[in-house]
Amino acid sequence: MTLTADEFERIKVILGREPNEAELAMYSVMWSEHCSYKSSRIHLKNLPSHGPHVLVGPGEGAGVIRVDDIAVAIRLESHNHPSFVEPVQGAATGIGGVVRDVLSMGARPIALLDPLRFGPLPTEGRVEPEVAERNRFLVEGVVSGISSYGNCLGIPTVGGEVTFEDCYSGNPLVNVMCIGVASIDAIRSATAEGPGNKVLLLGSKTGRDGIGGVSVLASATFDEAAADKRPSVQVGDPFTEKLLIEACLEMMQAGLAVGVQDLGGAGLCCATSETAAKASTGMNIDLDQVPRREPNMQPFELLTSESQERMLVIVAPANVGAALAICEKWELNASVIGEVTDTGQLVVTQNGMVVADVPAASLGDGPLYDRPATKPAWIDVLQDEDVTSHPPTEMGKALLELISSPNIASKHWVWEQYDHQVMLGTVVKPGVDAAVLRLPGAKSRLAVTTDANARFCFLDPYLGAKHCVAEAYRNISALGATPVAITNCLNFGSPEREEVMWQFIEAVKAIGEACLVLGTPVTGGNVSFYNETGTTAIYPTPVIGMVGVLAEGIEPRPMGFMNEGDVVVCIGHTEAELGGSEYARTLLGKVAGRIPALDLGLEVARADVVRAAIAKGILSSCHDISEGGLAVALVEACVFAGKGATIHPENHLAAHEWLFSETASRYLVSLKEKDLDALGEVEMTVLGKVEGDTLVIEGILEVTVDELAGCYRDAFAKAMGYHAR
Amino acid sequence: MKFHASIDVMPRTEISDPQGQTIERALPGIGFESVEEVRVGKRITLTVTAEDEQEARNILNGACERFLANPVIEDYEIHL
Amino acid sequence: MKFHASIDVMPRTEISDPQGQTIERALPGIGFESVEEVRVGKRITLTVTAEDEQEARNILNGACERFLANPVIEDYEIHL
Amino acid sequence: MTKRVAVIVFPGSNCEQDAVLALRYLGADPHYVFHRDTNLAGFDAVVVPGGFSYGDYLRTGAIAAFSPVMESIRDFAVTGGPVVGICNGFQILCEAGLLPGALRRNAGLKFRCLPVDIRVETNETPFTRMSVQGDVLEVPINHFEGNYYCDKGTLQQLEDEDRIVFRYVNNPNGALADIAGIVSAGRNVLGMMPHPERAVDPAVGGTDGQVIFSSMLAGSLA
Ligand SMILES: Nc1ncnc2c1ncn2[C@@H]1O[C@H](COP(=O)(O)OP(=O)(O)O)[C@@H](O)[C@H]1O
Ligand SMILES: [Mg+2]
Repeated sequence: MTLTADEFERIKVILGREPNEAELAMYSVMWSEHCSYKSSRIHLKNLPSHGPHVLVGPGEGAGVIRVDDIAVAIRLESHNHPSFVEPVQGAATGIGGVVRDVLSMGARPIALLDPLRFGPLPTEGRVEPEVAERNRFLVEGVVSGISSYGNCLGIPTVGGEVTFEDCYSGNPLVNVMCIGVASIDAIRSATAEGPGNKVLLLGSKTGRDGIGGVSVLASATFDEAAADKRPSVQVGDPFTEKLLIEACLEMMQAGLAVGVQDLGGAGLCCATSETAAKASTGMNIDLDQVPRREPNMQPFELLTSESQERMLVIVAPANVGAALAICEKWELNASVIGEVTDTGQLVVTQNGMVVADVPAASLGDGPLYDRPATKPAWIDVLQDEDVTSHPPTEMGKALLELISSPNIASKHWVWEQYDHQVMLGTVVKPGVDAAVLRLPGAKSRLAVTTDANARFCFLDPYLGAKHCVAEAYRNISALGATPVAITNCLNFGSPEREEVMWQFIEAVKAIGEACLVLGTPVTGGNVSFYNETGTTAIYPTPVIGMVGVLAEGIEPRPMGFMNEGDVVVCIGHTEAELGGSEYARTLLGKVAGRIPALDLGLEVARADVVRAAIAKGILSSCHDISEGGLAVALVEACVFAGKGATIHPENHLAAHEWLFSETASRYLVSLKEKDLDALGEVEMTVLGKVEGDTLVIEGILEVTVDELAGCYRDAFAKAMGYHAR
Repeated sequence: MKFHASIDVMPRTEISDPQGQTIERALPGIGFESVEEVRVGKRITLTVTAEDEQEARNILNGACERFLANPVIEDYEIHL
Repeated sequence: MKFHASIDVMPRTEISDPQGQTIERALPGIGFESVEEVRVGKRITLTVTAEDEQEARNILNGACERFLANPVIEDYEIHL
Repeated sequence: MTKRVAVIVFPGSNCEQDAVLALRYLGADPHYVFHRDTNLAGFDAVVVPGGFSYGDYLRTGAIAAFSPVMESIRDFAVTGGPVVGICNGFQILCEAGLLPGALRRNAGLKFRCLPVDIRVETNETPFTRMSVQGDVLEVPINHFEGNYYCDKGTLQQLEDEDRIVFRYVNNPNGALADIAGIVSAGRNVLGMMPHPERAVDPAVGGTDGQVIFSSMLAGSLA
């Protein structure tokens, strides 16, 4: 087991005796890093979590914000290690978990996003062929897992990311975000109120799935979690999950459910103790009533099994019949497994014998650590490296190479495997800066994106993490929406290493500061530590999931240059900032340099200008400028509309610096020349005109839009080993 | 020499098989009460060219380990 | 009495099998040149309660005809 | 008069709400009918929507085909009532024998969600009477098993009887003879893989699917 000696002593004090085997297993999973956040909690508590839109902040199954008169639940989760072991099922069950989180708040899940990170693909030639082939296999599997599970649930997958860096070869990141909606009074906390109320277990039978999964897989590195100790793989059953969604929502709508809790990490043990602790009640659980898939299961196995697709529902005795009838209607297993008590104790029996008897609240009240942190010495060395004075020999070729990078190329190969339209709410589909969703019951629409720039965070975790929030903010703003809240998934290496802890602390501090300035409180999040294989941790990867509100009557503009003759404008000012850029990575093979500066005040000011212009209806197109710089934004704008442009270079920088720098707070827009003045007071440059069928950057490069489109659209499928469709 | 072979790939016993379970639950409604323990896997048939049966078996073992089965969640059996 | 049975459900021979073809195309790339004519179907294992083997077979024949296989595209074989 | 439309709900259906929204958008009066209900009295049309009934386990549509409501749909169809099965609904109608053939895995072995062009091959059906033969409609597909197959004799019969209603302009899934949708011998049961309900409201996917529902609603007799 993974408890330390001190932690074991603490349990003895709580119980006043030695714990038995089942109790020890319960504390061991509940006090694991994954469940207890013991290394991160003292830092997370400083994040700003209040704001005019926030209804439920951190600490619940999902954060909840208010949009018009309805509630929107948001949650971002990681399923990294299971997806490395078995990509299809790992990713699938990751979706299952985050969907149940949102469901536990009383909300109907209406959208998914999947920020994914892998090691390089074979075509990139960056890593050994076998490693690259394994990476390709992981991408294929993860995408197919998300596709099969999410599509079956009938929840559209409307966005996400797929990025590739060497550091993820031994440890891919599979994060999944879910958005749900409910009427405001339907939002509930997952609590077990009311002694005498019955405890129902719904869904799949319990097997030995992932016993110790949270502690073994998510709270240790791979080398420590040797193959033979790994829990058995959990297979997702999206059909049962779909039935759970319908049955739970029906029970909640009928007023039958006092509280609803998902069974995730640490299974029954976590769901029972958490709901009881929140209500300051206790609970008696009879394991004999738990339907099981395998014979001879021990109490600790039943209590900590992570079998998927199960929910706990607290129901008043008088309503048990009605609740079971709903399960019967949906052909869903359901059993009464216990009762809420007023003792504060979680008492578990099997065959009439007490097999565990612990204070319910103590399981969630684990130890807290303030782990030591040290800035690694290599940071300054990397930052001092020069990535600026290496222009390419041929600019057109460099651009084609850049847009063929799997990081930059269109990801339609991925999102066309996802049902991104079901529910008829997807107003802006995947493939652009952010997705826009209609919300049932609201006039406003919701813009949503996930973002992280791990190279930036690797080179400078503090400034890099600020960039992550700022880029998300820019993506939402580019659709004309006003960002209102974030959730996050903080993927890091082992917190037991001082440099990882330092990266973590820097990043959390930065996210907090950025969210304060940008007006996007943190509604919740997830910490995934121990993402490392061997001695190298992944790049610090704080993934930001951000939502914004698009007011009624404002129409988002497309990314592409829609109208011949429009002027092309860069809002913002480009600096020589190639540090950490896609250019440095893909063309120079370097992840180094000083990352771009960031002025959050300027970020807000420019976004205000862009939003106002979209609201006025004067923009023909709008796109944020990020990875790959101005050059890539121009390509995307041309390719999306199938139109060319003639661009006059700016002379304050060398051509490659101007084209490929990833200077923050910039947008590429097109509009009628006569409307230029209406943009208002903002730093901007008129770059040229939308015209013809070629992207002409005078004196620098000329490539037809057809050729650009061929690279941009087909590169990803080719890198995955498929011929372009 | 050419050998005809069939390979049975089944979900490992300790791993849940939602498909099998769902079929099992549906059977009574269709008039088949007496069927239980349904599990669904794959059956692959193929021909393999090899010097002898042992070589054929070795080839197929390799193909199963690396490609045809997913050893993390599936067991396989080769019939020559 | 309980009988263990397995049922092989294969795509009918005159129908192309894209899954088998894809596997066949992929195999040389990972070092298995000598494998051909790959076809992929389903294998269903189950137990059936019946008076005797004949009854068990009858039950399963019925289940296959009506449900477990689709005669438009699949053939089946029952092994008791 | 407003047409009452039954939208069938199986465990695992997930496009029933979309069908209802689209039908309402076009002025119809849709109602959910749970698969255990068998009463279709008073309905002018039946929609068997898309989704993953019973998780697509065993074969798509195989388990749902045995639901109690299917008998009622069969009776409804026998009396000439219009029935449209969309995507999983098409698969269910084939499994239940209301339409010939079967839907197999896409030739590319990938799930595909994207708008495709389909050509109207006949307007002599209750679902296309308001369109013109040769019209090309842009309607999204969203399936893993949309690869239509039937034997030669059946295909000949479908051709001879003018029962192929839609063909793909660019075949996305390997379907035999580019078939995207067919009708029954009585011409009142339509099965199609593309999702017309996703192409009704211009805010989310164009309007090319409207003609299919509008034709059905204009023609169905109470
Ligand atoms: N894994 C994915 N799932 C769904 N959509 C994706 C995925 N990856 C990328 N996309 C789509 O492609 C768009 C562009 O991705 P990306 O290049 O990361 O955009 P940006 O730089 O604007 O954040 C995303 O906003 C999203 O809509
Ligand atoms: Mg982005």
